[in-house]
Amino acid sequence: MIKVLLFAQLRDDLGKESISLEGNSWSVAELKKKMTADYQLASLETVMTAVNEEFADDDTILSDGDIVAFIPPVSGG
Amino acid sequence: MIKVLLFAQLRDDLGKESISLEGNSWSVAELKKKMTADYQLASLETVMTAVNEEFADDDTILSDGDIVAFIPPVSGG
Amino acid sequence: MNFKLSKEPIVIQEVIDKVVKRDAGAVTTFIGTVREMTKGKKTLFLIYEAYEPMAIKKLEQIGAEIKERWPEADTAITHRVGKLDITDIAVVIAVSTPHRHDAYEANRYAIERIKEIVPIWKKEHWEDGEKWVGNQLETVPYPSGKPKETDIHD
Amino acid sequence: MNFKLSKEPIVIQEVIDKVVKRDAGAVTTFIGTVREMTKGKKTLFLIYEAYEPMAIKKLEQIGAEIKERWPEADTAITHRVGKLDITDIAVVIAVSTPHRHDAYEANRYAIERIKEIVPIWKKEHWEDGEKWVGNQLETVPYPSGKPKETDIHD
Repeated sequence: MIKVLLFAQLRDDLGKESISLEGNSWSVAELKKKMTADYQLASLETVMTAVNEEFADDDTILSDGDIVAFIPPVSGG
Repeated sequence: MIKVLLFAQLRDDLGKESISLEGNSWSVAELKKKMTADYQLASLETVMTAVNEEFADDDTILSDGDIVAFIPPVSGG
Repeated sequence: MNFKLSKEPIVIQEVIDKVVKRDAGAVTTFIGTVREMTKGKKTLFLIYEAYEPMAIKKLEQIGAEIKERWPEADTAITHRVGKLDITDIAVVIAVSTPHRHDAYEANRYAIERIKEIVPIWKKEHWEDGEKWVGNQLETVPYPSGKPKETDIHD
Repeated sequence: MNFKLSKEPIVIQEVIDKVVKRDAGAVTTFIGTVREMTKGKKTLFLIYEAYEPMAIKKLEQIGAEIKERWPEADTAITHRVGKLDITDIAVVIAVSTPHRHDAYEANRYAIERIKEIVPIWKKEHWEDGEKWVGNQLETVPYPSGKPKETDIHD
């Protein structure tokens, strides 16, 4: 099980704060592709990804129990 | 009459905060020279001068009623 | 607790107190406040949202990066979350150093890094609508999926 | 009263409050504190002395210079006079601007100008003596009798 956290526009678009998925050895890129298709999301191209609270590349392989967060361009400060 | 204000090391050296002098059409340079001689001061070369609260050159001519201040290198901030 | 998020109004003095020390001659602070007009558009209020545990980690990382570049610097950062009105404080960054040059440079480094790597987002509310600012065109996209190495290490 | 001298401890928030406004998104402050160690020598306390009316005029001049360079900037400066202990605040400079870049630049301009043209002097008291800092060798002499034009206008 992988938990995906959503923030900002993505959270508004999906109407939820997180999604749990049964996934196995997906890359971040594969997860993004699946999410884009399943939820009719606009492109996730400009969205960064964090795995377990650290930024991760698109080719990072996910494991059971990982917490993934999609991070739209940040605007704090 | 010209009033000369003293600060920092100069105030400590002369033991007073100000000096009044009868002077007429002196330049700042002449005033400095006279002060150096009269009070056995160390050189006033590194000291800036203000006349009536504005910085003034050594060739500024002083008038009766002027308030002159000798301004050692500043160290505020 | 030099790096934190706050649901309550930020007290500037409390952030400064964390970095004052006997060997610091200079403290700089940056205070980001909610500005009313941006490009001719009037903001009514803002909502700040954060991925909280990661945001705190990233603020701590910025503190560590500053320590590496300016070993004598101490840093404290508090970022507000929730609803903010005009002139409310969104962020306070305090940096102390022995000499002033470093206090300015390190403080500036901190705000630039916050805008690059800390997962906090603001939603602007105007009279005629609302929008997550990160989705506006003037923001930088990250096509590789994470910030460039040069962003992090340079 | 954005530019003043104070015989009492400076309250940072009061200086900041003078420059906060609805169109300012950024406020920077510089806080100069009394450092204990300078070049291996331990300071016990300091005395700041000012030529008060001229010092206030020169602080106001710095504010005007900033306004000329950064028309949207607002500036407030309070400088302490009298006896200060270690970590006491000697000066607070607050600058607000719509955007952060200018707030850092203008603030830094202010402290550099204070150290050039404002008639305030500090006397350091160490365990083995005391000295007016302006008389130390590391200070800049002004052989022409007044600050260079480039100091004032550049």
